[in-house]
Amino acid sequence: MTLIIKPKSEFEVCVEAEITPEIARNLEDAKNFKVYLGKEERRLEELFDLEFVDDREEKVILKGDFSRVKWIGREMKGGEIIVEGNVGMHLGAFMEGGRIVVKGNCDDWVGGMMKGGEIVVEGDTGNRVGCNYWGESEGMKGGRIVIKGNAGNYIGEKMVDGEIVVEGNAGDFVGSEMKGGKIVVRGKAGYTGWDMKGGVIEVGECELSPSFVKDAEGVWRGDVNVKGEGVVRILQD
Amino acid sequence: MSVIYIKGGIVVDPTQGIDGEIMDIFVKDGKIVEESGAGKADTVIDAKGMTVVAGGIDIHAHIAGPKINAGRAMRPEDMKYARNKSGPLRCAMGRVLMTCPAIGYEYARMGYTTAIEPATPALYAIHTHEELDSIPMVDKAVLPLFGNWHLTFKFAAEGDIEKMKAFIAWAIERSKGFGVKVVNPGGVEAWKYGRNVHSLDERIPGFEATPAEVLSTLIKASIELNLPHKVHVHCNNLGVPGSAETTAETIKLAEKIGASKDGRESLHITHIQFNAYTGEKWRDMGSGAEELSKLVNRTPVTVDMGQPIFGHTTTMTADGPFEFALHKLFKSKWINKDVEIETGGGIVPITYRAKSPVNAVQWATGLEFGLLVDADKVVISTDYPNGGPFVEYPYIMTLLMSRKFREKEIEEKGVNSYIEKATSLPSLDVERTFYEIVKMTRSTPAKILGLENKGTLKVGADADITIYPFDCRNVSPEDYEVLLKGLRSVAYTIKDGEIVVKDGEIAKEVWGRTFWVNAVKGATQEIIEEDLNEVFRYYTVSRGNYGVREEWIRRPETIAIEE
Amino acid sequence: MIEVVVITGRTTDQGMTIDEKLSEAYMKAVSFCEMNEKDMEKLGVKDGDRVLVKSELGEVVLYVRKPEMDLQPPEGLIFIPMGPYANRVVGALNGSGTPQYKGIKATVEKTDREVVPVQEILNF
Amino acid sequence: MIRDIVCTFCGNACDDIEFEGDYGRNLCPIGEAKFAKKERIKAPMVDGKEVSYEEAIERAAEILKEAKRPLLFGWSSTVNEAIRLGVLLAEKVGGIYDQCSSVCHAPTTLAMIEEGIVGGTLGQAKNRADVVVFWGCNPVEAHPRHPTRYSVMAKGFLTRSRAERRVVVVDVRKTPTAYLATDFYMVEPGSDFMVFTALRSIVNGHEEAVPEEVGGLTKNELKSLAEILLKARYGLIFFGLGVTHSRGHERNVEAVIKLVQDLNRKTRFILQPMRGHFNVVGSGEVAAWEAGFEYAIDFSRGYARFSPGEFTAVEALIRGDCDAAMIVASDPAAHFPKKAVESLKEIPVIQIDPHPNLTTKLADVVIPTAIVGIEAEGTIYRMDGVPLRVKKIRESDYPSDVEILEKILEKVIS
Repeated sequence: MTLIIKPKSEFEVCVEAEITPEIARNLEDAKNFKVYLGKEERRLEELFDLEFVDDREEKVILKGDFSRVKWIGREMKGGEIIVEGNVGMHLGAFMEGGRIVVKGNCDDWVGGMMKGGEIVVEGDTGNRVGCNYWGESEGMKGGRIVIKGNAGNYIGEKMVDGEIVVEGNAGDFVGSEMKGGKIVVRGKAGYTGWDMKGGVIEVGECELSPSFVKDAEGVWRGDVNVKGEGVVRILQD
Repeated sequence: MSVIYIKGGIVVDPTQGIDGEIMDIFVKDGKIVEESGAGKADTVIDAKGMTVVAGGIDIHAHIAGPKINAGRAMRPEDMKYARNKSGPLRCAMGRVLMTCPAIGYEYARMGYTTAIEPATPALYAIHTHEELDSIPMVDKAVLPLFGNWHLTFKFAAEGDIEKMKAFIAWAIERSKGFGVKVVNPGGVEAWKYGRNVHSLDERIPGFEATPAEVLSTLIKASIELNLPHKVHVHCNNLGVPGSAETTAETIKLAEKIGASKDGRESLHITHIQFNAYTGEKWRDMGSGAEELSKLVNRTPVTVDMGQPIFGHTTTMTADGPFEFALHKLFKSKWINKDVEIETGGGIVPITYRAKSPVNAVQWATGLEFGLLVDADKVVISTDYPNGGPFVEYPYIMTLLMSRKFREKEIEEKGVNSYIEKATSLPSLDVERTFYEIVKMTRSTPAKILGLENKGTLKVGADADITIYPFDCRNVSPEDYEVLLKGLRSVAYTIKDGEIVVKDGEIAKEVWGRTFWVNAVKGATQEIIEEDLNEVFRYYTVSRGNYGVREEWIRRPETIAIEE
Repeated sequence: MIEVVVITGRTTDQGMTIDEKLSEAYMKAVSFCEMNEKDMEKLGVKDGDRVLVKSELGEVVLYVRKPEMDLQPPEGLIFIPMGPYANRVVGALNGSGTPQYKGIKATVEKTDREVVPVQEILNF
Repeated sequence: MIRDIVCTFCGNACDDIEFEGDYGRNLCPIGEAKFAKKERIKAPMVDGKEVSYEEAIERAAEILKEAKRPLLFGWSSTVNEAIRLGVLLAEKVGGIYDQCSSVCHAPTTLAMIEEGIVGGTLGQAKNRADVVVFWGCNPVEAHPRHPTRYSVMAKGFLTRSRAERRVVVVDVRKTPTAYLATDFYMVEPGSDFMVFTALRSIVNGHEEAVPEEVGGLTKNELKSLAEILLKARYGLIFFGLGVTHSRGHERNVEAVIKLVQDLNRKTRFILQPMRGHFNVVGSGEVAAWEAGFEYAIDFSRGYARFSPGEFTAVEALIRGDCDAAMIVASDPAAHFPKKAVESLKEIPVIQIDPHPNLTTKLADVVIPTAIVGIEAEGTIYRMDGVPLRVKKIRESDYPSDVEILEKILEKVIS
């Protein structure tokens, strides 16, 4: 089934709603799904209007302003979420499978520590896309994140595997301490590649950490300070 | 305060030689009393089929102070686990490292009622006491660090026992401490020069003293001062192949000096497992536990195990150079702190892996000590958090009580078979009795600490009591699962005469006492006046601001040593 | 108008008046910017004149202060003492949880507008 | 005469202040101003009207209980005993605990989460360090007695005088601190990350990875600076807000921590952040032992969650994540970016502070208290974490922060 969710009104504080396509399976469960308005525990239908379309999909469509709704698609394992506007922090965190499409912009932490699946953002994202959470030693482990607009700082830090593509520009610390996987920034990036142990970064132009050495093929390899085997390809070189 | 009758329980109390007798225990005003003096019961606990023992005592757990707190701040990935949500009780956080409320609650839920923070720089004692004051449920005490203090080196070099006595008394009074802790004597000072000391007879950089002289002087001074707990040492060369030899030499220093005046041991070797490796390199590293256990059993020395638990944890010790070595080895995050002219310390996360030959030997070595040292001389510990979480004590108890459980763990966890070559554990058929386990968690630590009202169910003792939900006479090493479950799920914990845990859950939040030893009358303080004034020229705090006043502590209890 | 980078920081005067934030002394301590004399020449301002500083985050009118010869910021850098005036134009969010109070791109131009009294600085 | 008074301005927490009546000895100019008598908030206020303490406390408790996620912010200028109550209060009302670090040295905490930190007490500056680096900090104005007491002129047992210390200053402009320097390096704003990393490459023997110019320094200048660091017997880098407030934030700090880790493979080196307020360290430490984290802690789900950039006050306000605020011993209206202040103006604000400030102007409930370290005692932590007791040296009719917070907590729990 497809579940269409719309906020009933403006929220006093941000809402935490770990909505996944699974909740579209059953209307009653969806209505009673627990969400949090600050310290108050609420049922989904208290804060949102729900509309069911009986089809063969396992799909959630978010309409209206979700920019202050956090944790959409957390640990999602399959199905699809379409966000028609903007969406709040931690979209698709720890995601394992399925697909999220955002027509608008995202706040920070898109696909934090993602393991699988796909996130496509047609607008811009905030910081820490596919990044590790505080103190964790590994970031994104699989899946794919495509950002058609620009991304903020700390993209794909400590990435182990998977792919992040930014069609626009990215901020500082692209792929810091990356171990594997691939990050592509088609436009400009800030500080890039620091303490990279493995993996590949392709970037239009960037401020490369002064710890990389250019090889005969014109590819930057490093980070020398961690005896890293990372590769940074600067497309405009 | 109320009166509690504990009726018909199976009592085990090694201090009275009671091993599984059905008895009633009476509690009044926080103490264990005679039936005749108890009066009318406010609460009657029907302990039929349950085992009644004294509250557990952790002799060595880094539960408070700047080290564990820096560890918490460094490891949000460890602290994010919620053990208890906020409600009538506090929210309690942490997986291995824990917040103060979590530490108190978990001890109580395990039937433990006393815990000793074993290493604080006296300079940071105010902080350590603040944290101890935030740990509910248990009684506690703190051991200030002496092994790398410039004044310690000076008095050791001069062999001046009188000054050392005065200094010890001054420092534990100032820090509201309980005894003398020594960590890698001389080595932490050497680390401030980027080095370490590697033997007991090496000169400490910048001083005339050797680690052996530091230890001997401190042991002698502690004996003469009649401290309830004598020197508590983390030996030199910790954590490296060959450390067993250094530990043996350290034990022999105490052997030479002899026992305390009251006949108790004069030296406590802490987390001995970490200091008990033979071999020259990691590749030929083995366990020195068999030899060291024999040595411990015939010398005036006690030990605690320092048992590692497979999994993640965080190491933290005043042994700065050791933590630097760990950082280099694992390329992991590393906190170091060089503390004025008195000590230092470091923190490094670690994972003990059953499949690693080194970690497997460490695991086996800890258990060897737990099996081979007299139960009157060895205490169960993980050196929390260095070996792992203290909440695993029931697991360690079960390992010590059941060979079958040890074999199952070796098999299921895939403990590296190198232990067959490098340790005696696989061939040991020793199985500790419940009575011995009660010693190793109650009466032995109480004796080592000199806490006469702890670890016992004698009339007059503190009413700190654990009631296990099983009959200890009926548990067989064969049924280790039953045993482990029983040890993990305490029926009641009674602290100072109040029921604080019921059926494994916290029933009431209470605040324990902080014991500290006042030994200033045991030494002439004036003889170190000049030395103190001289040394404070090189401190960055005034002498007048150094130390803790009793009124800043929530529930202080002084143990005064008479002249 | 010139393009500059704004940095902020503590000063002795700011520290001395920090518990008297509604006083004139505090206002005096935090409502100015220091700049290189070459930049002052470019703008045609002298010590005590007023400038309008504009960044992506907002704008503020400040007094110009010429520091001791030797302690001039380099050309293209202006210093504003930390406080409510500086915070009209600095404090970008970069995802670290701590605002960027230093190294903010801005423009500076001479102005006749008054410096807002500290009592009114929150009226925005 | 009262001796051994601890000054309650900066992170130096100088503890050798002596008072003879109102006259204090050993104070720096800022310390003198700190202890001088000045305007106070006269009485508790609710909505601009003077009320009794009971009424103000009642209203404060009401606001906190009604809010869906109140922000409890400040803490760096009060004592640990009050901070502990603040953390408990945040827990009990399901709010956010955040403290001044989030607008100053929090990047240092974040860098420590990644790498740990190689540190020591200020005694290492006094006694051992023969190379002292001030990077992006200006102690002459921000921590005035730091150079004389600890780091430049202090007489230690190994390093006995100024002549035995090589003092290096690195900054984006020449500050008064640069006058103390043996060597001064001027770098471009926001280039700290690149410069630290370039130095690290050189220290590790990878000069070839370093371009001819980084952050305004030539490769030769970078090599000479690396040489100074490597030649230290015991080196010490003090770093300030120049590092944490600039582009790169916590990664700047992380880069210098990694540099120092690598330097320790060659010699001894430590780092020390120049923490600002006299107890900003305590406001992190207390929270860590009570809740597990130093700042940016949300309790709305009944347990503690740590999320800088989300539960830090500035972001939480701007995102509209809080519907009330309690500010203790701090002035966010003066020190937060404009957008965050705008949000603060929209929600009920409770202020607990001795002095009127900009936050007073937008607060709905104002509760004046005794000045910590002058009229009220308690525990504070110096910039290196060394605990000290601040004292009560003057009588006052104002209740202490602790007394007020205890009452609010009582009301909230009941």
